[in-house]
Amino acid sequence: MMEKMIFGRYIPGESFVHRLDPRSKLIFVFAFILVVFLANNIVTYALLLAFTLLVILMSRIRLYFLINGLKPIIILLVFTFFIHILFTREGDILLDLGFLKVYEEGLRQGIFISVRFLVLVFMTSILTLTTSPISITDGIEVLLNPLKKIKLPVHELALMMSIALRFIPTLMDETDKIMKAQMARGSDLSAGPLKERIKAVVPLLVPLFVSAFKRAEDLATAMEVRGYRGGEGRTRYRQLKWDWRDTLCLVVFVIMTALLVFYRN
Amino acid sequence: MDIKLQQVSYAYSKGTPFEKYALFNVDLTIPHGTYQAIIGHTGSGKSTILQHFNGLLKPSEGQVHIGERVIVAGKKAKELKPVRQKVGIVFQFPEHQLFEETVLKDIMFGPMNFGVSEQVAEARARELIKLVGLPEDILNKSPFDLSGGQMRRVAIAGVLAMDPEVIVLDEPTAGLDPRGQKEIMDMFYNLHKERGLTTILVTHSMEDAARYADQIAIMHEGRCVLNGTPHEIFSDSDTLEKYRLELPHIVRFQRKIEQLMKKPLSKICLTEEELAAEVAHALREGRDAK
Amino acid sequence: MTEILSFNNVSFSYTPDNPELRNAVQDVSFSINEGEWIAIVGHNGSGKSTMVKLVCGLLFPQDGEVRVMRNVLTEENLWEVRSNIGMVFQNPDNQFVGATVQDDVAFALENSGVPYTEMVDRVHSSLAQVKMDKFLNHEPHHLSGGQKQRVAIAGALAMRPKLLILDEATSMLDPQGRDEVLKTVRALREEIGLTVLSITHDVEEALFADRVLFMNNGQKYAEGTPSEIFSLGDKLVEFGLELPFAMRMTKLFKDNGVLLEGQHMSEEELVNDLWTSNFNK
Amino acid sequence: MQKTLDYSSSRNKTFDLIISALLISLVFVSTVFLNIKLPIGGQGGLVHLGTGMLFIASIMFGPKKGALAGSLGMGLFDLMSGWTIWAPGTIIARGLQGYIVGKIAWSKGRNGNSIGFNLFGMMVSIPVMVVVYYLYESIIFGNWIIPLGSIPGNLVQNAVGMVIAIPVCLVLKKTPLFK
Ligand SMILES: Nc1ncnc2c1ncn2[C@@H]1O[C@H](COP(=O)(O)OP(=O)(O)OP(=O)(O)O)[C@@H](O)[C@H]1O
Ligand SMILES: Nc1ncnc2c1ncn2[C@@H]1O[C@H](COP(=O)(O)OP(=O)(O)OP(=O)(O)O)[C@@H](O)[C@H]1O
Ligand SMILES: [Mg+2]
Ligand SMILES: [Mg+2]
Repeated sequence: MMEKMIFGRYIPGESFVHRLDPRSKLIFVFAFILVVFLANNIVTYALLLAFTLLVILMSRIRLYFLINGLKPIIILLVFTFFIHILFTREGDILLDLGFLKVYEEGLRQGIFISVRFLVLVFMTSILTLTTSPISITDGIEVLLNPLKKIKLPVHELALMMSIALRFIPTLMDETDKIMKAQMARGSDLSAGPLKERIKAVVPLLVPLFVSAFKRAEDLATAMEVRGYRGGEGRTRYRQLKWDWRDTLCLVVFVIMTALLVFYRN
Repeated sequence: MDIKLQQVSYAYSKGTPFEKYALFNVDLTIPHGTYQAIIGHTGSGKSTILQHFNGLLKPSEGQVHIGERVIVAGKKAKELKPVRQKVGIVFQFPEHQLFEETVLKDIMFGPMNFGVSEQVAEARARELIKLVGLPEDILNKSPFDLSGGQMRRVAIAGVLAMDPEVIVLDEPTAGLDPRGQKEIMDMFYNLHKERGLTTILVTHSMEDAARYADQIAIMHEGRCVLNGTPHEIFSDSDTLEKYRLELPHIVRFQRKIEQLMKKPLSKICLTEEELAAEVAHALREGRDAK
Repeated sequence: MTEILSFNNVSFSYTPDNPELRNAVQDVSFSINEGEWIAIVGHNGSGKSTMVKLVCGLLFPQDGEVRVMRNVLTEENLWEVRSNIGMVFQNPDNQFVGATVQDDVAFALENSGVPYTEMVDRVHSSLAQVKMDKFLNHEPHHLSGGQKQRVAIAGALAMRPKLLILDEATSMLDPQGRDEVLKTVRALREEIGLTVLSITHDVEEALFADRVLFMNNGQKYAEGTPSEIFSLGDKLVEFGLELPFAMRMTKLFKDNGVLLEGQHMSEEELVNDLWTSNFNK
Repeated sequence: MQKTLDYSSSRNKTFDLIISALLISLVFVSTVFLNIKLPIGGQGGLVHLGTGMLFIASIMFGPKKGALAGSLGMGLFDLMSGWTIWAPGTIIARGLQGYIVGKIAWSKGRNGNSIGFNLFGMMVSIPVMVVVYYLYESIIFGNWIIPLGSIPGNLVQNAVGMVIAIPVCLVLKKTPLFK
């Protein structure tokens, strides 16, 4: 369970996409999400789709992982498609079943929106599949650095995130242990009548919370004696490197945006 | 109540890309009333095996007999409560399971889950708190107000209160000072003797295994490679070494003395008292022979 | 000899407004010189960890003073003092800050603003000192307890501390992990003459120290070389500890009428004595 | 255990940071790992306990930490489990939710000690969360109807969260650690 969650997303690798700086990936994906909404005709949607496929290829992520990640969303996708077909009543009628009429515009909308949705999901997934959470945190920290001027505690937020990530496996283990210990004492979250299962939550969450609190105390002590006193005057051990790949990546992005603007209606 | 593992294998995250076998074809029988120790290097599968003893984990292959109950791989096991009542487990650092407002309520939690009435549960709590060596007035305190050693004892009382026939201990004394360790180990030993509890001890301490156990099983890389009496297990240091284990301190010391005397003592001594008497005896014989 | 740390009549209570409860630390005095290895032993709750917190200024004494490198510890020189002390605590999981081994070792260096290139050097060399240099990018949950503790030691070493404090750093480890950590500390003592203050229940561990402080209920009950302390015999047992193996055996042998000359702390001595007293005649 | 005793202000800041970090982990872990199976509801009736943990975090530690725990804990879940595109919506919706619960539960020095206000806070936060998600989803689906589908699930999750948070907070508030 635990292994599945933590590593199910990030898949280490050496591809072009993997080696990009997290900053360029973040900027890219974020801008991409906005630009997607520019598309409004066949050419532009095709452009988006082609581009996404290119990125997938370059990331060398096995399709299996992408499709697997898609599972929970596939129903939504199908649903979206049909809703558009059912509710859009413009253009020629393509199919008439009496109780149900499929209009040309409906089909178009259905396809477009589905493609948009798919492209968004794929592109954001590629980000998390090729970038470890800790690199994402690093990237966000550096990108947000200018906001320190308006007193946003960027450094603290990043450190917080990295500690949170570091403690997830520990707390998962802990949860598992407490759950087992309470099961051995006859209180079970996964079996029995609903009332019993809900009652089993208190013996699980209370020790979990208490233990997290104690860990926090220990960790605060450890950090303090190791000289931690806020972000001021700190140097960084984790360095980010921006190289030609990243610049290239953004140039390509600008070109793509230009094409989108040019070809949209 | 006998516990019997037949050809038990267990895989974590079975059926996922992260599947990992932690037990392979383990056969182990623990007859009623035995004090069984399980030793092995870190990661050898000790904690995994002990969770099979009350159905917390179900075997991926093979079957587990717990008294009358049989848990078979692949079949749904329903209503494990009676099994869990009969087999109490004291996990490592059991103080992490405390959650109630008062010590009393926390000790009563287990038995009441198994349908014991409030009066009976309370009576048990009052009896057990003394047994684990704590004053009765602690019952009304919050468990979070106690010291680490006291919390450990309360948690142990919470498991004993279920009145199990089998008690399974996973490193029950880690982190305690030497006196605390000895008191707790002696308490379990007395329970074992007086109430005839089947006791299963998972430990890294060869000393405890040698001192208390009737039977010792060695786990190595997910297999149960050896099961025998302490004398059998500790007479063969080569085999132990193969499984990355050490002889108990006392046996290593006996070996040194034997080298010195240039002849073996008549038996392997598992306690310090035994060794002292044996050495004295051998020396006296040696002197008489001269 | 240069004094590194001293306590002068230090008392501390977690509940100053409730004088009925005993102080966690009561009127303790001692001093440690450069290059020494001091062990503090005592039962659970005898005040050992509280003393450690007093050393690094996490707590301040209500009475008496703590001096680190001859300066009285105050709010002002706190950070200076901390940069000279390395600490390893009991729970390996609760002191690992970084996402990977190397990030964790670098943490204290980042805090004190060490420049990047120097950081890289120091991270690598201190990991090499504890023989963890092959694990640079490992994540904490893929390490054993002993390995985590060695990383913690490396994290302390990277700061080039004058004093390394181990607060029961081995008590949550399995025997192999404990061995790893103790071997590491012993090797470091030989290589760089580090001053070590180790806190433990484990009497066999205390045997390696130059001097032992024996705590009971917040007070220093005795102080001396290991042989002086362990000759207290039953007092140790009474206050929650035990005697080292060789001493227990010596006593048992004597009770059984085996001829022996003296008291022995190490097995070698005991075996030698057994030899000279019984076979060599 | 009074954690403030003699500790410097830097220590308290560090402690706050770490507590927030651990609350983020806790919310994440409860979302991924802890489920209760209900006889009704979407996704096979599995309801995760993340919302409950979010409520607990807000009630025990106030609006700021509640908001952080909610937005980052659950945002991280989206990021790591294939719902990446939902993450921005989650960060806003859950952040607001945690903030509202904490703000109300901690209003006028109540510090989460009034069950009435805790309950009120949770109630108020629910429509906010539902609406934010609705708006966000209508943008990504480009449609006003599909996102209606997730409302019942959200309501069930919140209801379960409340049912859990109330007793857990009651017990936690009584432990000496959180006095
Ligand atoms: N929840 C889990 N998921 C995946 N693998 C696990 C899990 N728990 C244990 N393992 C693996 O199973 C093997 C056996 O682990 P187990 O905890 O039973 O060992 P152990 O003998 O109890 O070790 P220790 O002496 O350290 O307690 C190990 O390789 C471990 O990494
Ligand atoms: N935060 C605290 N608040 C109140 N009392 C405390 C606190 N920490 C420790 N104490 C008490 O102070 C005394 C000394 O505790 P300390 O932790 O220093 O002991 P120790 O010798 O380190 O014990 P152990 O071997 O269990 O680690 C104990 O009686 C303990 O209950
Ligand atoms: Mg184990
Ligand atoms: Mg301590």
